[in-house]
Amino acid sequence: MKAKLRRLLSWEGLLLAILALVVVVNANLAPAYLSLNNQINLFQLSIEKIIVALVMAFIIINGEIDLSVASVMGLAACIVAVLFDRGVPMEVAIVAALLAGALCGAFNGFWVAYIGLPSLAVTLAGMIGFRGVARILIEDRSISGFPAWFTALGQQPLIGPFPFSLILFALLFTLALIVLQYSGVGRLVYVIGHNAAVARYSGIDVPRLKLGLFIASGFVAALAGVLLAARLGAVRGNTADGFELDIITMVLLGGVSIFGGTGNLAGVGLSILVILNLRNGMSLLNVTGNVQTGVVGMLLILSVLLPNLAQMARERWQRRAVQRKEVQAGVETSVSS
Amino acid sequence: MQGSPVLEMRDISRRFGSTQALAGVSLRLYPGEVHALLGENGAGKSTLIKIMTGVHQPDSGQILLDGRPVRISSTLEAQRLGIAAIYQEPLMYPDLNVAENIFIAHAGRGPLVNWGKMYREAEAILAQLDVRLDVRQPARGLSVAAQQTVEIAKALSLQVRVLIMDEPTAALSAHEVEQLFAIVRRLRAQGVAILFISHRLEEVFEIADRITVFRDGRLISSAPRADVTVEQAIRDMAGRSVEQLFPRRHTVRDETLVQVRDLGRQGAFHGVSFDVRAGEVLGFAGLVGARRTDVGLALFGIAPADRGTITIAGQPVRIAHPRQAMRHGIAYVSEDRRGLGLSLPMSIAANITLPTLRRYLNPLGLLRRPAEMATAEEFRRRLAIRAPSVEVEVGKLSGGNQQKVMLSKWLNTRPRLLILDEPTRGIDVGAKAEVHQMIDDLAAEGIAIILISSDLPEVLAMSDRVLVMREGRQMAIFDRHEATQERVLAAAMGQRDAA
Amino acid sequence: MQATKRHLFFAVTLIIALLLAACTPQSQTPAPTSAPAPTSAPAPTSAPAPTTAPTGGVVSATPGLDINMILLPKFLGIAVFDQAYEGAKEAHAELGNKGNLIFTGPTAENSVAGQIETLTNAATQGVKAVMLSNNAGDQIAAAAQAAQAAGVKVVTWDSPIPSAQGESVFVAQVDFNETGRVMADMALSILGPQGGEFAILSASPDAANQNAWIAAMKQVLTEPKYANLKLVDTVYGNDQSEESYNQALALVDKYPNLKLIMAPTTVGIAAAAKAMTDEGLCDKVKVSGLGLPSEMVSYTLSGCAPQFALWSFKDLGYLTYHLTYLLASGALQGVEGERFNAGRMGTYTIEKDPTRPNGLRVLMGPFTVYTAENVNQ
Amino acid sequence: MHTWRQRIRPEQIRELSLIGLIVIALLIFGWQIENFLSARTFNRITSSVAIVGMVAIGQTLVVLTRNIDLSVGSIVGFTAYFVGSQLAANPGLPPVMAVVLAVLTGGTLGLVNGLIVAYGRVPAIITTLGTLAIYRMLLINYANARTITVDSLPSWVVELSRQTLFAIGDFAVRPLFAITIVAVIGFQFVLAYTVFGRRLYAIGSNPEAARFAGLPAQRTVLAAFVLCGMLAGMAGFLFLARFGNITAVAGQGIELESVAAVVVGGVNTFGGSGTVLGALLGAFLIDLLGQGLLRWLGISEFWRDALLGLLILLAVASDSVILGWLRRVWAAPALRAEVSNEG
Repeated sequence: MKAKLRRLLSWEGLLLAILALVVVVNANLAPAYLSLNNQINLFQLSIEKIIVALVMAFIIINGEIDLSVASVMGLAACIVAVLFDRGVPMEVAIVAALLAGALCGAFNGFWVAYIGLPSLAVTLAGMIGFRGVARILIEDRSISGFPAWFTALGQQPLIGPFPFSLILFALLFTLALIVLQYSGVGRLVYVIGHNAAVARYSGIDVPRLKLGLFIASGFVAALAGVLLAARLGAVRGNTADGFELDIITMVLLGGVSIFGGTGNLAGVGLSILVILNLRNGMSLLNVTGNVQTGVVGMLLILSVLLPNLAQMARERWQRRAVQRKEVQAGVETSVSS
Repeated sequence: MQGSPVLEMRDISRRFGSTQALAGVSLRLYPGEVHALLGENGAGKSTLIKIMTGVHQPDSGQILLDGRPVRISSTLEAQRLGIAAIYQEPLMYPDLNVAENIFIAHAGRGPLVNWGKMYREAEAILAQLDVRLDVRQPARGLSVAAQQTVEIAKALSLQVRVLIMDEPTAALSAHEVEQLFAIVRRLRAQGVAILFISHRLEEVFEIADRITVFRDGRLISSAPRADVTVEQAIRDMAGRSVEQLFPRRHTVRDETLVQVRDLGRQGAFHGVSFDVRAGEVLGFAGLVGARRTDVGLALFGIAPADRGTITIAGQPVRIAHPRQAMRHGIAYVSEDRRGLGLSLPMSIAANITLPTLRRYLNPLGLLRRPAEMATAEEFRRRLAIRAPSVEVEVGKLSGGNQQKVMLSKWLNTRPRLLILDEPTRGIDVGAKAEVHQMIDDLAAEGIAIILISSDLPEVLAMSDRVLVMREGRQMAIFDRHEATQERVLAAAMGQRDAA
Repeated sequence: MQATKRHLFFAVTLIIALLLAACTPQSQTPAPTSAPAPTSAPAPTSAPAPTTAPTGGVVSATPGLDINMILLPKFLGIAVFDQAYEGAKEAHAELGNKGNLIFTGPTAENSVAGQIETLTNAATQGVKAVMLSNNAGDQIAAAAQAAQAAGVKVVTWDSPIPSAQGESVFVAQVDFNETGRVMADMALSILGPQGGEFAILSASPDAANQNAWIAAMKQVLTEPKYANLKLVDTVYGNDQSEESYNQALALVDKYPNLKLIMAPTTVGIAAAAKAMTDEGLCDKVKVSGLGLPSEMVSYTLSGCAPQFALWSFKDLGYLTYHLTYLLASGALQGVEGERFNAGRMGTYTIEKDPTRPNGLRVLMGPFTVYTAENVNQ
Repeated sequence: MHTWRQRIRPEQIRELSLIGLIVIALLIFGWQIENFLSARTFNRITSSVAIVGMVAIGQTLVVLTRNIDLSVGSIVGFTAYFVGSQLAANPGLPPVMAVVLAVLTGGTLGLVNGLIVAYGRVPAIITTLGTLAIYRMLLINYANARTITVDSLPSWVVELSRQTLFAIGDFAVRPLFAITIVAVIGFQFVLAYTVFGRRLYAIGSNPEAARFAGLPAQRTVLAAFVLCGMLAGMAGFLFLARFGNITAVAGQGIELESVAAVVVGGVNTFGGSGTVLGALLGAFLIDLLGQGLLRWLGISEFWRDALLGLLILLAVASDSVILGWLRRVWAAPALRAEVSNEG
């Protein structure tokens, strides 16, 4: 327990150290970095991804994966846009989009939880299929001209300098933290993620929980898709295309194991901060997108690799010390015998 | 004794963090000798084995093979030196078939696989073991005993000089144990040195030539079998004398709690009928493959029965899901602690409250930690779980303490019928006595208990009645006084009992 | 890692430059506002435009100012955007801008979000102008408006913001209606008066410029002259060679009478020509559209792609830079009718964009139609 | 006692269910689409399966060991571009050298993945998600926005995708497809009949046991990644030959296509079971569905992806149902056999 605690602490400690480094370097190289405006922009530019990352953390800790989230985001945005375009009141359109998201999640969840197909396969199909449904709806059009209150929701500050989606993220993060770390559901997410058979043998309805998580994932992705539509003020068929890898990267860098059962939201929160600040700093320094992605990729690898190498070096050093002793001992005994 | 030792461990020490796992232990293994190693869990047996097989390196001390110092740097190196081990937990490759499992680790068979030759050799080895397994069958789905057999075959297929057997009999029932001992004797005659580890003292005293006892990383005693008594061995292991191994104070009550009639599940078992009364221990005996566990799983709703009736306290019930079973007061303690029973990275408390989590939630669905802790503490006291706190990860506990956590977890559901599947497999003698004590106490409280065990002395000593199964069929039910080892075995092996 | 260091270095320079810029007094007099601009014809030459601004003059740039500018392509790794950068660099050197010209772009798969991010951060960085080849459609409008509000000029080139919100002026490579006509004419000249079936292989369904060109072409096709040209399908290769290649072959399979594939994208046309050549279909199905001569030369000579068109991306970058410099320095206001001098390319006029209701544009032109005669030059 | 049930296992004939699905798809498309069952369709699918199939072989090797390689798309792109630019610079480079260069380039990138995963103990998904971005970054910096064009390549490269190796009627077998088929047969053999191949299964089946039993797990996993990189490099060469025009975005998305092929092809994503033949059939099935939907006249361009997603899901589901049924059919008598063996 103590060792594990130490390891966890060191993981989050590592992220914290990286974050501090990023902040200091950014602040020195780009004076505008620390401005409140930039700090809000930095969240706002990726706000939909980090919202979905929260629920993705649940899914991955539960031992599954959802590759379809970006397509669900796109589909939800398209549903809002197309319904609005056909004269449906915006409020109704939003509700319809959220329901559709939950339905997509239920669809994924059904195949995973009740039929037992691997989530990688199911959500890969969902990734292609849900995007396809969005295409059917919107074809090659671009829909904009949403009501002012809707775009203001995505673009204007709501309370003080903070826009709605940022406040929503803060609330959702708190909620996710409480649910995962302090609720019965959170407990079950971990138990099932580590070993679903143990949960089943303890009388827990594993499929129902998995289905619930996928529905939540679809719903939150749809919510993020609607927010994205509000922020951008226009929707096309490729809205949110390719977001899934960024989202999964945030969760994995947060120390969540892809095999399920371990990780926590503090790590995910820190990892979000690290990635956003790093990208923002590089962006302010005009580093191109490919290099940014490459740097985040390196960070992802190094954050696991370096502690591992340090650990191995320590072990090797200890063993060598032992061997030296052993060799000496061997010499002594052979001399004495 | 017989000339010079083939393997000598000299003054071996090894630390893990702050734990001194081995402190200056010396041990000699002679060719043609079965050397039994006894000790409670944590005594250092496993560490010694791992050093012998190259998994761990000693901090100090020397290993001599044929009198020459050697360094065993890896499992492969150990194999080259002729040292092989059969572990407690069979290490199968579920996707590979039986023959491949036997030969996969073999070095020097060339880069190509000759399937025909491999099947023939595998069949030959299994024949030598007097076991008939389909060598082309994938290991997935093999019973624990069959897996163990494959493990033994694997070790035999290497030309071993030193064979380490770490609780090889834990999952075997009497008949298989006899088969195994025949093999062990054959190997002994061939001059193989065997290090034999078991918690079943009667077996140790049957097979061993020399008995060594470890406690707390130190060698306590080592003597020829003839010079050791069971009591003395237990005292050396525990550092104290263990009172009765098989306590029995409970009395069976009159009310029939569970009535099972003609229960069956396609492809698994059929025609099982029995009653269990409150406060009664009903033993389930049988050979491996007798499908005793399947009956337990049917009663618990994991693999529901498709035929027959179950009546609980006079009410016919349908059990299609563990939740339904739990509602009827049935609890099932799995034989596979690590795979099915416990969530190893979770705390003791979290494991204990897992099936009853709803009780520890407030209206918002948040955990009521204090209530959870209180329950866990209560069970820690009641079952004497040895752990610094209830927040310790279960994976860090010894087998016996893990077993107690599992029991706590199910006792907390306040069951009326408790199904215990191999509750003492792989736990040391002290913990075993405690588990037996608990079974007796629970029966005394009026809980009906189904005890599935391959440890025949345990079944016979603990049960009020013994149900014997074979190949998915119920062979006989014996009352306590008529259940002798011979009759149970005979029934288990297919001879209808005249009585 | 090397690249990062280089960028860090850039950044430090940029900060110093900004500090210096803050001390430099602005000397430009703003040009008067609003002017009628009934231009109709493309203005590819240096001939004076029909209307003159109230001041009567053509605005020229004051060299040697300090204006940091970003050239933002759809994404990096595509040849034509690099050519535009060459042109912009040429103008940058010519005007002696003390500020930086930064060429940065998102990854292909993160294009929309990346462009929005760069635009949003431009204001924070103190960049004065962004030259944008928009890949985000109207989704970028909000970010562009915010940038404008923060004092960043947003000039689009190659691909505009459809609603024109947040955009100062669009530098159109060619007239979008003209593109439709050029494509229809090429189709007519390849298929002959008897006409036949043809299909369009576009970039992505979300590419605003391609969509505008296709719409314009469909409009042109309604004229009696093109009555025999039958457009059977529009498919998308997403500007990926492999997808475009497969889509081209699928078109042939789907429409047995297909005679021509029209690909208004450099990636698509090259992939389609390769596909037809590989499958020995060149005699039956021709390829045309917008392509780079360097990528198309062998197909044009082999007769597989007898005609295609394009403009100079280098000139486009050069012209865009000039316009943006003038706008950012305040020499131009970005209103209809203003005229300006664009170095070696002569004089241009800001005019209403006939293809976008609220948009302003500067029209570069002209098309070069490539055939076997001139493709090698 | 050696009945056919013992010799042939559901796991061994699971490819049959894929072939069944392919036949069903062929029948439906053949009924719905004029001229679908033709040599032309065969040629289309074989040509495009050649590249994804080659990558899917490597992906299978890695997935068998309970790992995954998401960087293959970038490896394909990098190799295609790198070899293309070398060929453009030295048109005299002999074909063999070009292929060797491609395989070595891919192998080197695979080696980096393998070292980080096997010896750095970084989970494969993290490693290759990272190198997916890093290799693409290297490519874009190396390419500097230049495009490899058909005209800059020696003619033998460009001709490669046009030639026919041999033809049965109109059914032409092209060099690219032939290379992939040879690779599939080769690796099918490696997996079934070599110690190395069986170790891949063993490690994926139970990594802990493999380490404990002293299998050279690290070396084997490393080898799987290197081979995967080499095969992706080979695919990069095929990519170059087939498409000719190579930009910095070449090969993007192949990682997901190869994972899809492997998943549909019945390779267990948790390692230990599956074959390269299955992966090839998976790639074939997906491409067949894609081709069919592209050519189905009634189906608009915009409906394609939605249907493709649904069909992939149905393929995976029915494959799993069929396999489950086969297992049950096998289990019943095997159980009786096991039980009767006791005592």
